[in-house]
Amino acid sequence: MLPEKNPRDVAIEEIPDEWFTWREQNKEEQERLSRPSLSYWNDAWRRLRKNYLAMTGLVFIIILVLMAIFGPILSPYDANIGVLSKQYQPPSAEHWFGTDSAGRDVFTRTWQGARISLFVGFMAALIDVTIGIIWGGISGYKGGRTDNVMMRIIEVLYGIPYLLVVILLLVVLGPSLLTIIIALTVTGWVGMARIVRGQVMQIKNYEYILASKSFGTKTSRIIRKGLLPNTMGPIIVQMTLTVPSAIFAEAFLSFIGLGISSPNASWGVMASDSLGAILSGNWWTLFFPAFFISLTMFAFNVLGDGLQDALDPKLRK
Amino acid sequence: MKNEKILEIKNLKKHFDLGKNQLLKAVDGVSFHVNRGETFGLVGESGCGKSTIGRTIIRLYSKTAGEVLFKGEEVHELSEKELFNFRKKVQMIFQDPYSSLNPRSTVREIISEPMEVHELYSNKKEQNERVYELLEEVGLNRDHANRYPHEFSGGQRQRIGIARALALEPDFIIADEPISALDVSVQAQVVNLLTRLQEEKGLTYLFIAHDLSMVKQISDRIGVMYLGNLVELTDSDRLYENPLHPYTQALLSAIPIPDPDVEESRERIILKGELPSPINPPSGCVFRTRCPFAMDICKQEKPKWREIEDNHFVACHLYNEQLEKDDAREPVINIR
Amino acid sequence: MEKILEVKDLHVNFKTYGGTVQAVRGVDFHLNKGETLAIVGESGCGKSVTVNAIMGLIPNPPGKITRGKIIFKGRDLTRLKEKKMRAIRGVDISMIFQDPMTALNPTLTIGTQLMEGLKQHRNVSDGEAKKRALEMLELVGIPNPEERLKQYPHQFSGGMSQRIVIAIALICEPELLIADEPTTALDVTIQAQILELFERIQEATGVSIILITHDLGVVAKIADRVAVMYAGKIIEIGSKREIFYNSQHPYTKGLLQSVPRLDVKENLQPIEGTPPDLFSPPTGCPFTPRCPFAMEVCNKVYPASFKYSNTHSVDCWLQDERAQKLLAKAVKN
Amino acid sequence: MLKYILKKLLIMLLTLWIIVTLTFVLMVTVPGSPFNSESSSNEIVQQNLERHYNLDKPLPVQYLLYLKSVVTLDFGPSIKQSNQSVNDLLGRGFPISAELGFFTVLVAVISGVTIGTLAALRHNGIIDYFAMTVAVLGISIPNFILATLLIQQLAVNWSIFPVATWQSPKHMVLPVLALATGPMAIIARLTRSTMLEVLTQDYIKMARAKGLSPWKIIVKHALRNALMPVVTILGTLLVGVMTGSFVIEQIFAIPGMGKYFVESINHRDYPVIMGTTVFYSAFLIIMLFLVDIAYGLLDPRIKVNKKEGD
Amino acid sequence: MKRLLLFLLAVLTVFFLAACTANEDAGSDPEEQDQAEASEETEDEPAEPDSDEKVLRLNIGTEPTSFDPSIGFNAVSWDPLNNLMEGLTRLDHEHQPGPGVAEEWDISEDGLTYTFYLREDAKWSNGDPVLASDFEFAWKYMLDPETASPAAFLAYYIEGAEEYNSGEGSPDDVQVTALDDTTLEVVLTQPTGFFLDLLTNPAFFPINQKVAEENPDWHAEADTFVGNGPFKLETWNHDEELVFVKNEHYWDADVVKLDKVHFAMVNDTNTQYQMFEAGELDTASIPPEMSDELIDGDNVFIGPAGGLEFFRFNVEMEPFHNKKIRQAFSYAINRDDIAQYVVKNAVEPAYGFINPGYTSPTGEDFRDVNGEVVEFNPERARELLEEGMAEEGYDELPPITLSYNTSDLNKAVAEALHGMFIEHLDVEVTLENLEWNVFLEAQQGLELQFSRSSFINDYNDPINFLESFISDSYMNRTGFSSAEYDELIQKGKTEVDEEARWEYMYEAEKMLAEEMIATPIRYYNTVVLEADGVEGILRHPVGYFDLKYADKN
Repeated sequence: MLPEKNPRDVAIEEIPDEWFTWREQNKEEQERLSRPSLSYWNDAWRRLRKNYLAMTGLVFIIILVLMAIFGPILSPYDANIGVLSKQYQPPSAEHWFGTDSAGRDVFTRTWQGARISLFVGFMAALIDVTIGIIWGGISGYKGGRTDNVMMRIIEVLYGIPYLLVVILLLVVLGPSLLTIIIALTVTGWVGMARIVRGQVMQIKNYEYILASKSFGTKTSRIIRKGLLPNTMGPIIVQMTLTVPSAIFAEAFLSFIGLGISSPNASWGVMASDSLGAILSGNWWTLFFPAFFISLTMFAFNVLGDGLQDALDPKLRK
Repeated sequence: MKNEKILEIKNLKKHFDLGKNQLLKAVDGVSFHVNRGETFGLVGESGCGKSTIGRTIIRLYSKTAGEVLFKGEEVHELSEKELFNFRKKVQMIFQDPYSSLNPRSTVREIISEPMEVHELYSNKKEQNERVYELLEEVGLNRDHANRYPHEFSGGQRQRIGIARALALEPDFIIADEPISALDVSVQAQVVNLLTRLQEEKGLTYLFIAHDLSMVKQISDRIGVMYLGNLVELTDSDRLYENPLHPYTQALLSAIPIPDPDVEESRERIILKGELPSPINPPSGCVFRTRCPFAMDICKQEKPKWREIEDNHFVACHLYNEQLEKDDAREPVINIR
Repeated sequence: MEKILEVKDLHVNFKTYGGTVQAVRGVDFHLNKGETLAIVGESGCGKSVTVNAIMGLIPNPPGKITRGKIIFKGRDLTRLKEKKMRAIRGVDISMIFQDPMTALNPTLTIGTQLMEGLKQHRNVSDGEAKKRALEMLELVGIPNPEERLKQYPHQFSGGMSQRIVIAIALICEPELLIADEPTTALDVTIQAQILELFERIQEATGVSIILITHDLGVVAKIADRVAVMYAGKIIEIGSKREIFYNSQHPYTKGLLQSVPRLDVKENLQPIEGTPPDLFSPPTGCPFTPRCPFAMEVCNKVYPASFKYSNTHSVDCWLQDERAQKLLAKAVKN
Repeated sequence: MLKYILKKLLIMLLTLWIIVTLTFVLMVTVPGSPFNSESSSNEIVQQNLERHYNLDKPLPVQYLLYLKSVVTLDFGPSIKQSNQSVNDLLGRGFPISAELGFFTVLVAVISGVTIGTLAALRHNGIIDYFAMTVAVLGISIPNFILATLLIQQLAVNWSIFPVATWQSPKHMVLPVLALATGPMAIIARLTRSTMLEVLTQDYIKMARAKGLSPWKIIVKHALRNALMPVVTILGTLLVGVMTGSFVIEQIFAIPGMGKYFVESINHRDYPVIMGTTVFYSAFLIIMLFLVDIAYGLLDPRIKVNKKEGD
Repeated sequence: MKRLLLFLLAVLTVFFLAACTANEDAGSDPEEQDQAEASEETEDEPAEPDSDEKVLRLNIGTEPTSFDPSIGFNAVSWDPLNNLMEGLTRLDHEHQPGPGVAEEWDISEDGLTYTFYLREDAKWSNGDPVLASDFEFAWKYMLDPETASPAAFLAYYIEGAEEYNSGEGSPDDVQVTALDDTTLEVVLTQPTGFFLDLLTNPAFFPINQKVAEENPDWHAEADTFVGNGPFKLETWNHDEELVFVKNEHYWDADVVKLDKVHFAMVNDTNTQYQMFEAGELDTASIPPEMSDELIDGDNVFIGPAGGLEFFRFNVEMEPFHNKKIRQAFSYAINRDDIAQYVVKNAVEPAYGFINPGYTSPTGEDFRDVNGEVVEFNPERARELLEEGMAEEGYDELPPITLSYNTSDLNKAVAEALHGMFIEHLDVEVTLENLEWNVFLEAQQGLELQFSRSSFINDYNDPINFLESFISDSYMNRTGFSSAEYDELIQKGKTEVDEEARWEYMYEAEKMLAEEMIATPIRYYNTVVLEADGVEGILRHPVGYFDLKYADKN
């Protein structure tokens, strides 16, 4: 019985004879898990961290939020009060982002605007998620007739052109931060509800849910421990997309004159007020709000993309 | 002891209303019983309703008709509280080791969940000890408790599933295709584990599978299902030696044996056609569309569930004594 | 016997989130004309990757053939340009996939899917293509082929779909057919139909077949030779009888003993433990931790390939003389 | 199929009715009157006007009259432009909005699908990065800013296109571009991700195994399947485009429906508000419906009566 | 990371490119153009052979409400109508009513009866002669309550008009009579010095009776429209474009130089300016942000517009029931700053209610005589506020909401005021913007505390504005009611001695300022960019622009 060839560089003859001794079988070795132990979230976070673009987005969002909180405090100026004679000053050491038409400090105003824009975005997302989870969760989990009725309602709401209603509502209620958020979420939660429902419908048939049921777990516990944690992925992804689109929609409403009331300003209001800067060369009045809208959109979108990849169960191996 | 009926199913039906006047007859009149301490195998091809039976027994589905008696009590009429107790005694092992464990929970959480639901242990420490014990019982070690399901291989996961099923110290376990998603070399591990546990704990198994060769290895008795109906039921050895129903015969013959010599010498019945849809099953005998011996009567009349010999049940007109007498047993060539 | 295909020292790597997976780590085998070679092994052992490499279907990135040759009719397929490779795919070598339900494009009629390969490679008219398609459908046993041509995949059952996939694979009369677990997704009664079809087709066309499966029963039924893979390597290869009745590798033996048989009732002897994952494959024999005959050497050096007979070789240190002595001693005790 | 269509139709009507009613309720709750003009103080004139527009009737009657006008598709005269009927306005504005919408969707779909496909085919390559940068950029810039920028650069500074109004194909370029960028980006991203998924499917592997050329595989096998999700969002996309056109129509002085809608709200021109809202919604709902049907027709797997979620 | 850098780079490039180029162009344009503009060119050189048509391209912003002279009661309708039709009188270069369709007229001694003699060659654009009965028909049509004309109140000076319009009288009692084809007699209820001025308003334009009786919707489309002005309506693409061509039937057609006028309907300030820059429009308004750069250019027309922007106090609401508090707010407004930095475009800050430009019987300007009736004085403001608060016993001022109707400029002014009140009074007012119709209704209903207002003169007399604040005036909207003031106005309207009448008006304005019912901000003006070669467009301080004499080279 001669070896045909040796795949290793070690010649057979060179292998010491003493290696030819029995080796103890080891239970531990047989059941060895070579991977590090990671929870779903740990794992997702690890994968997200490797996605530089998404991490950049996340860092930007954190910076934006921090600046929204501390930005106005950093500045000696009041966001809403300016000196008229100092209008349209280009960025300088005194006014980092320059001043606007009313001589207000654009830097201060930008971060004051960030508070409003981000608040609108986050609140809209939060409300969407809350209603969406409740509606979609019940619809998906109950199934049958309940689901049918709830889905029909969603279908009807889905058909309503959203901005039309938003505009009408805003005209009726009068523009304010609260009404803008109400208007944005009045039909906005439908998308979230659909996603949650889809997820719940899918997951509720997974065997681990059946297993829970089979040993008598209460429905509330099943929803809390079995369903919700497993639907969070797509919900979070959807949330990261809701925030910027709400900020965007608010900017759109600002343009048609339904933004929040003066002298407070969101980024959208600031941008649409300063559109003339494209003509006049007072670029800083438009650039900063527009840039931060874009940056926010960008940051949330890439983070959303990254999260989608990171949270996708299909990629787990 | 061996002949005490722990579970008795009588003429069980489970129909699913798909809406639009479509009725899926997943289980359509099945009767059998399981004796305490034995392994009862339920085999059949995909879509034959075997899993539905398992789930209906444990009341994950509500039955459409018939009886499900566990220790003489109708499961589907238990009160909430009785049901809760029943669920302690009957456990399930699932097919897909990937979807049967909550991916967001650690192994410890998964195994301790039933204990928590039934409030078996007052303190965490005891509960944890029990988790470790169970892990070791299924051949894993206590370090695995803090890991997540996706870190394990299929066989390991299935063992976690078994540990979970054992957590409540049940009498009866419904194993719903516990090995079909596993690799060949691992299947035997799981099956041996199940056998060992049965011996140690005196468990009763309802073993659902499509792989007849494995079912035959571990079952005492086997029921063969086809399209929502039980077609044959007998001891596992007898089923192989003397299959009566044409479907059982075909099924046995279709399973290749991992032995070249045997394979070469075997004669084979190859069934024509495919499984009909359970939404619109054939009239009379559901197997008649593929049966090489189909007769006129098969179309008109559903064959009765009959005990042809001791402990050997079959539902087939070929064994209808009435017809035998009438000399109508002449097989008709199936045209399809 | 004429060798139609020769695979030499094939290595395939995949880059993933977790690191590089060495899916195939040096695979050698050949295929003779007209024979059926079965490759068996557990999931993740690299058998599918091997045949995908032959087809040139390793997605790059993340996959890459890092070393080795695949010689088909004198040409090294790993060095062929994609365009040349395309002329071979579907014409000289065809492939059948595990799940017929996903292998067919849901939005195209099966007629289109049947004929497009033919139209791509052979200069045929629509009428000829259709005629050929009808012939193929008849060959694989599909009733009413004329009607069926116009239907969509979802109108077919699993067994029927697999027949169509086979028809598609054979329409250009390839010399080599690679079947990647062609019956795993099917019920046993349907599996029996398909296996019978394979036998019939091989008889009719003389096509060489590489069959990937984990079902030893299927192997016993239709293979001529068997290659056993474990952790990215072929650890034993031989004729069907050599493998079933005279297997040398402890893994092969274990496998055979762990599989239940319908005809005999016996105690199953499972192989304990779990296969290694291939992110960091062991330097020695990957089976070492699970091997009842493991020696110290096994853990340190990958075993040499020992030729047991002309057709039978095995990668196992037990074949070494020194191990044989050890064994003999053990038997005595 | 017929039953499905009927059911969808019913839902459509229900949606429409809700919109119609909602609009009515919002209209009557909205403060401000259409006849307020700084100088008209005459009670009689005021009353005459109100009578003329049926605003003197009790609300339920107004509601019924309004429903009737919806059913008969005759919304009566505009209050602001008294010699124009709402139907006139719609008849003029809608074709223009539709044209704008159509070209926008066309440009968005063609360019979006192309970019998305290219990106998917060169996954993680330079083209992919570049395409996705463009895509993220596209959804990052509010279209009113983009529109003004485009005018300043391409029309004023470089004089390539006319600044505004809607006359020749040349006039259409900038508004379509401004409006299409966002949707294009969305489609590109969607196409890319579905394409990436489709490309891993077995049937693509099968097509490759047949030795088909990459072009054929992409066009015949991958694209069609990858486009399914794109088709499903077409309806929503169209809604977005049409509402987005409010702004674009104003900036480019395009006499479309969006302009009427915004102006009529400002003027409390009830007949026009209701007319535009109802017409708009009806149009969009019908489009959503058609997309639904189209999807059913495109994908042979979907028997339209299949239960959702099963 | 690569993607991110690309992204940032792209954004930055686009912005800087746009901003910089915009800046350069905008900054340099006026200087380059100034030399090129030589007015002599137009007279000496005949029209160039290749451009034999003189086409003027203008922008009117939005679709005219209606070309029915009785209905289209707003500037968008008036501006085009004034060029499509002509009334009995027409404003001349000195902004005075001169002959229009009426060649001459007689006024009775008591100032009540006007007899107009129509010119023989006055023709409709379809060739029909313009008859006196066309005027009678038009005016009675306007007064018909069924017509619901918003302009009808302008005709209330005519005997019997108000009764008929209110549904109490009959058309026959309205004292407008066509004595024959060319003679029209009008009897007024009281002497009205500005009646001839009033007649230049399109509401008093004639309607071709024959055409109108045949087709009541004659005014809705270009092909049925019949006018009698210097131009006729060639095309009317609703919401898109109006095209006028020279009316060869016009009696003074020889004077009309333009062959065609295009009106675009572009409602966006930036867009219309960009169109002007790109050469697609011949005139444009100046976007506020561009004002500093453009306002001094030679191609800018600046003229008074006869109007006032002011803020009304609601004297029925706390804290503005207190005069001193009202005054304090007025003293805190820096009108110079608002004019210079907020509104720009060379507007004049208003230190009185009546805009300059009204010449008194003694030949002086109203404004000069009455001087500055309000002023900016922060110290005085603070004092007054303290006094006022003491009077009312306030420790803290009740919340104040400043309302304005939605518009960018109004918002900017409101924000400026917001800042000034904080700076000078330490009072933070809440700003509220309302849709025009909502705003108007609320203002009329005295629901607003402190609200923006504007006044555009209807005719050339200070009483027009002052009259607003009499007790029962529809225009009052402040809750202010003073018998003394009412009497002053009554006298200011009916006093036959002009000098005495003006004295009453001086008095009235001072009283408004003292009572501080409303505080003026700035006077309106007209600022228009005109392209090279555009000239002769007549823009009246009160009235509608006139293209009769306009030319383009």
